[in-house]
Amino acid sequence: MPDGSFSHPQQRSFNPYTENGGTILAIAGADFTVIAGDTRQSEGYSIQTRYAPKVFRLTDRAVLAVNGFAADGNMFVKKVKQRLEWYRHAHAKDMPLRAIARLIQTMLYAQRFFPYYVYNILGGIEEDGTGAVYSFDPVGSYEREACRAAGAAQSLVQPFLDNQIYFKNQQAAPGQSHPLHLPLSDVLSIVIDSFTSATERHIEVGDGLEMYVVLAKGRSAQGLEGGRGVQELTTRTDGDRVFVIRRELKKD
Amino acid sequence: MECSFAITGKGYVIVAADTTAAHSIIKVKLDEDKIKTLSPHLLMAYSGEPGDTVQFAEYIERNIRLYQIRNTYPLRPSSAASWIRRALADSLRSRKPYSVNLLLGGYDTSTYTPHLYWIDYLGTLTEVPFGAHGYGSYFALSLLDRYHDPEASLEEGLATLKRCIDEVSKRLLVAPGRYKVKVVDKDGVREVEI
Amino acid sequence: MSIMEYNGGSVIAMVGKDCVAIASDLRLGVQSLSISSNFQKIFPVTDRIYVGLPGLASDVTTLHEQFRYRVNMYTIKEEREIEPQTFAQMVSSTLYERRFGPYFIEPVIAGMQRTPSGSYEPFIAATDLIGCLNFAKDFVVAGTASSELFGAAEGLWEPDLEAEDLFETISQTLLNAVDRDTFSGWGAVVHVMTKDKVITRTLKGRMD
Amino acid sequence: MDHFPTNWGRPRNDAQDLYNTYPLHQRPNNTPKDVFADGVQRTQQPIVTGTSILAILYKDGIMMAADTLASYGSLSRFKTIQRLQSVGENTVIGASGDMSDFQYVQSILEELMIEEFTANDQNELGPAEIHEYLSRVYYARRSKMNPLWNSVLVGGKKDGKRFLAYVDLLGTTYSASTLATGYGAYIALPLLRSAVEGREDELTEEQAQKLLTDCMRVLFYRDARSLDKFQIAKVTDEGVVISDPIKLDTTWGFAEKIRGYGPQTQ
Amino acid sequence: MNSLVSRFSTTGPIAELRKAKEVLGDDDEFSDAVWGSEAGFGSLANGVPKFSIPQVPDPSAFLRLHTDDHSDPSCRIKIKHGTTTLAFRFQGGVIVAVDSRASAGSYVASGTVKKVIEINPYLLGTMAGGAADCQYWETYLGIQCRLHELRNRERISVAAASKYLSNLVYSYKGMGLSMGTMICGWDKTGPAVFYVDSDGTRLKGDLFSVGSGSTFAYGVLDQGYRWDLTDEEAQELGRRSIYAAGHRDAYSGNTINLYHVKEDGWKFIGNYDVSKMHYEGPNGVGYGYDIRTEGRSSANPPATQ
Amino acid sequence: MTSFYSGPGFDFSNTVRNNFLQDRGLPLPKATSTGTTIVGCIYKDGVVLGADTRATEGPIVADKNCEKIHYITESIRCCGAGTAADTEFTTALISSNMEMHALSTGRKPRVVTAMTMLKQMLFRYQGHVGAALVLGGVDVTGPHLFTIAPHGSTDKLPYVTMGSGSLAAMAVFEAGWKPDMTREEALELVVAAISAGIFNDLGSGSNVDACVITANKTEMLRNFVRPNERVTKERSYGFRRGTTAWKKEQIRSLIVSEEVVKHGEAMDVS
Repeated sequence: MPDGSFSHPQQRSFNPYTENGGTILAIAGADFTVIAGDTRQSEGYSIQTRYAPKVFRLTDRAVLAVNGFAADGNMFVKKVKQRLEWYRHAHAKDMPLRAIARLIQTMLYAQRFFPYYVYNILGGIEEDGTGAVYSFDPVGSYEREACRAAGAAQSLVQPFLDNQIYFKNQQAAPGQSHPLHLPLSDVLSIVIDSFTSATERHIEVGDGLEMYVVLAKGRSAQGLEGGRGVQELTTRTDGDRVFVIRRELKKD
Repeated sequence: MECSFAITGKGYVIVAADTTAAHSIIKVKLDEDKIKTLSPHLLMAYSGEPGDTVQFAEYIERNIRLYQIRNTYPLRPSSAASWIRRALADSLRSRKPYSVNLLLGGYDTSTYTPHLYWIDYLGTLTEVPFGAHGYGSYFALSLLDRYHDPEASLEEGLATLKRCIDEVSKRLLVAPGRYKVKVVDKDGVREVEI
Repeated sequence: MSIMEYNGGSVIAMVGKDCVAIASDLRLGVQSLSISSNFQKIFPVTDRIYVGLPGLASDVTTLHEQFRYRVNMYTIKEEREIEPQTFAQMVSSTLYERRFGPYFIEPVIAGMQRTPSGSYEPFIAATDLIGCLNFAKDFVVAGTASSELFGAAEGLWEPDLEAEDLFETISQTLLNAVDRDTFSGWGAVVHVMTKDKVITRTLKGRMD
Repeated sequence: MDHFPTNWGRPRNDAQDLYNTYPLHQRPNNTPKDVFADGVQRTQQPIVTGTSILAILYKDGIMMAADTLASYGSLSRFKTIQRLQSVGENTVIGASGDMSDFQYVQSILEELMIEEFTANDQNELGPAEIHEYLSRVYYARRSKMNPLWNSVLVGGKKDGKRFLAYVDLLGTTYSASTLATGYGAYIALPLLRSAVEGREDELTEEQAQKLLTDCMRVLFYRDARSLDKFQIAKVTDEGVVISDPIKLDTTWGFAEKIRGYGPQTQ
Repeated sequence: MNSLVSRFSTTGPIAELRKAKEVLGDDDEFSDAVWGSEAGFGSLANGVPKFSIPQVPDPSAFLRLHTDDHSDPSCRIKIKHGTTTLAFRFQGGVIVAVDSRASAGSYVASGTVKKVIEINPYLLGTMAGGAADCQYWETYLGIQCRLHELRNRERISVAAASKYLSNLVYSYKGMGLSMGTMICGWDKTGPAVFYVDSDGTRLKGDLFSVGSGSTFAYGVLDQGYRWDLTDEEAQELGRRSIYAAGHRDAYSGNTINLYHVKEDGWKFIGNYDVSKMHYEGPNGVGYGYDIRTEGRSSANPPATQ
Repeated sequence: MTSFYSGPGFDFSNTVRNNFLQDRGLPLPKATSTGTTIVGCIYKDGVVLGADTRATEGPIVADKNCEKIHYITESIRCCGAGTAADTEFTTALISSNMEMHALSTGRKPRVVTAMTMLKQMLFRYQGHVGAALVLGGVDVTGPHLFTIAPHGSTDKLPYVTMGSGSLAAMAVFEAGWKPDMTREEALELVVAAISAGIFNDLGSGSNVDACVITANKTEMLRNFVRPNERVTKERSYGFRRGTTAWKKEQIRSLIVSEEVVKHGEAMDVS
């Protein structure tokens, strides 16, 4: 039972963790980053809700995806947002992406002995205008990458991304080389296919898909604006821009 | 702790095993021979649970011998390996399984090829160019990846083996002191000093 | 570390257009220590059936021997070659016989099934370690990298691939999946079966 | 730290200490003994419990239902417990799980509302704020390893906006147009979802009430810790209304035809 | 006196705040530092940071229950593990070589981990064990080294830096930290390598290898090591040793990162793919056994007449 | 040495070894157990059975379209939940026993016979054969519906559910079942019950299988409703030929080619 009142009447010690399923991923492009997550929240074999966002806009250039134990995740996002707000008050600007990454590390590591059961992926635009993805383990080790999947279906999605984004194990055609960065439309297709594939094979993935797209300052938003299910979340007009695209996933 | 190594070379297999018989923290015997000669061209180094090792090795030795008496010629190395594996896998299903790790080195006189088989107590069998059992394998395998040569002469082969033994005695806390080394080639089995 | 992960190894089979492919890695390990980079897990049963046996290496050999015995007995008794469908049932009942003391193997079967009209159609199947059959129409996977294989195959597999395209798809699926699994890898082998030939290729996979 | 190659970096296995090198303070028999540990009694399992709470959105607001039973193990101990509680003018909460913990939560909520009232800033806490507060309370208690053993639904309507959300002993929160706790999440939720999802703005009050009544009946049929007496709370623009206990009409007619559990026919 | 009153009063803003903290469990003690740009490390400059500990009788057992995937493969929080790192001193300085794989259970969580932490231009730390432990504490060490420079107007010695780290992690002994690191650098005494781990061990030495694949690295390293190696030989030896571990150890691999510390600070030599090393090597000759011995056979047929 | 011949029944020869391995610190893998929704309901003229088609291994979907309604006899069918292999083999065994029974008695077999065989077999294995079954059929005494739990206890009700989605499905029955339904009503109710499992229980999914059994006809409605078809992918993932690097190739031709060589002159048959 979700409230624990019936399932373990004999349980002596209290387990402060649970697992709420779902999967998140992020892919960095040359001047954009896509951060996506499904919206199902589950526990055991029950769907708690079909819409619980796992991806959160932090600033106009930073988006954080959290996955694992939902209560820890939500609380962690609140605390990160609080710290970013304070930074804004002190410095009158948004914290740069790589500083947010370091902030998240220290916040996670402060709970080293009672960890947040949360896998974080931070995506956005660096100060030099390039797309970046930072991935974290629950106690705060992190690295910058080009793509990363985390959560329940990470082991299903990641090999597919390795193949399609990094061109791992693929020989380029003679005389050609693999592109370093894929265009946004290709990345969005790969993200959608990753999630539909994960939905097919992992029971905890499904219901809905939210894809946040962060565009570097000055990059045209062609193909995004006015698209189906697209909504812009940008707060300022002269900087990087954040969009969210929502799609349906299978509900079984 | 027990360590055994085996490496193939041009027309031979070298099998080496430590000579310690240990009980708990005591070395009971320092010159125990843990390599059985199963047939004129077949060697088997064994290690594992004390008691099981010798009992199993003798059981194998007798049966391989029996086969030779019945059929006038001995099993070829690959057949012997398969039969030994089967015996070990079946024993694992009995009430008192043998817990023995084996390195089986043989020279196939009809194809002029040396063969080395790595067999563990679960009945896993695989043919390898070189192999090791015991904690020594954690040090020796990478070393052999680097230095082993299938066409090495016996002297070179022994030098490579020496490297393994030196490395293990340098790095392994519970490294055995002495080894017995035997070689099987077209001329049969003989012991060599190292 | 469960027994299924003790030696490592993974197998996948895929259906194409009038062809079928089965592929596995080549690693034999003892937990994290890799022992052999040429440990075959896929065995020919007849000309047109291959069986992949990922799991505990000792049982790979034992079951291979047992299947060989049973298939030979079938051939002698029936005076004909066993068909993939029949062989799958044989695998299933062999495993279920040991319901309460199973072999630690999850077999994958790929073959070309003879149709009543005399032509051949692709056939794949997989069972769990106690013999529950799964007849899929697209692909089946087993082994330590099974979740990686499921994800990659679900993304990359497409219907009606020609033999050469099927080779690329199954190879890419396998290589990328085992690269994310610590207990599989160390090279790979692919068998692509069409009605008149079997192409076996050893892949240049990652060696770490 | 374990330095053996295959276990490298992991905590040392304290079951065996091969070389007698295990740190003194960590030897199996040297674990720190808190002599006062026995004196501290925390809620480690619920004692007097309430079963499911159901809640849905409908056209005019939200509606919530709960039966009036508090069980003591398998004993139907208190049959007239009210498990729905209004908080302020726009919010209702319903709790399953341990009733004493719920009563504690009621008291701190009351205190909170009084404090807010004394601030006299013409600003009353709405359902979203109360849910947020509760989620912090529950999460804080789980982080102290001393949970409040409840699952709580918070619903309300303020400034024309409907709100419905869940929080439990771990601090897990979520929101949906239909929510249920306890066995309701397994039995009633499928029925509620198929009736409500996508029709949140069409469902009338009568339909909503009938739907909840039907679900309470199914729950009474199948949940052994439930009662055929329940209350319905609704929150609309007019505020909170919690009904008097309603008695369910149930039929058990089909049972007359059943003989035994197998071959019996008479 | 005022503060004392306010501490125990039950009304007033401070009491309200205190009560709210108690109910809501907000135990973060924020100093003014969090307002600054130090991204949370700000508070660290003032001393060792505070960690929240679960309120259970045995916190380390609690931690193990939830994070040790070895004793319980289904544990939820899988912390990244597995590594091979090595560092050795020779006449030309210090060679530091590491792999780049991080595994969580049997899953390869990452193949691109930077396991050499660049503490400052003269100091390198390696990372083995809990990735977060090493990253965090060595970053923290970097702060302390810089402070040392500012206070004393000279670079910190490798010995002092490693001692600082050792003391830090020793104070957390038994809490579940997992870290095995080599602090490498060049100071007034010349090239230096110190091994520090979370048990509190600190060793000065010439040659260390740490991690799950360290035995394999030792196997190659010991055989090829001499004090008077040339720079190229030393780099090749480091690379070859990490390859050997990446090849044989399931928990190590992906790529090799190679650093060389000289008198004027460390230099990044390169990043080498283990699989590429296997097939092609750094200069066309593959390291791999089957590549190296291709076409060679141990069969010894009698010479045909 | 053990021979390859094995007698009937289960073979326990591996158990010693497996316990030994367990003692060595290698945990045994858990057998594949499936979350499932299976239901049955009696209506005016017979019985309707229903099942979802998802088979899972832990959180992974092993089979998206498996068949969970098993054949017992022409007018008796059995839905299985629990350990997949157990349901498969238990129903197959009872099916063959029922056939034998029918041949030896010369009569159409009854549903209670199958139920008794199943419960006796499952009881003998004390729950170790993990099959949870819904047995339904029509015989000379009319339509019957039973559930059989893994330990061998049975239940007889006009509408039953089993599996991880049983609560969701039961709720639909409790809310919607009425006596003497028509075929259409019953089928609709069963579909609704299975759908409740598919959409609310993560262990159940994909399609709805149904089976309508009447006294003289059995309709197996495989994939009766398919609410969960995969959408087409956004991209095609074909690879250029030559993408994968390989080391060596071996081609085994299965065409037996024989060359017919003519010898001498053709026989003179004139």
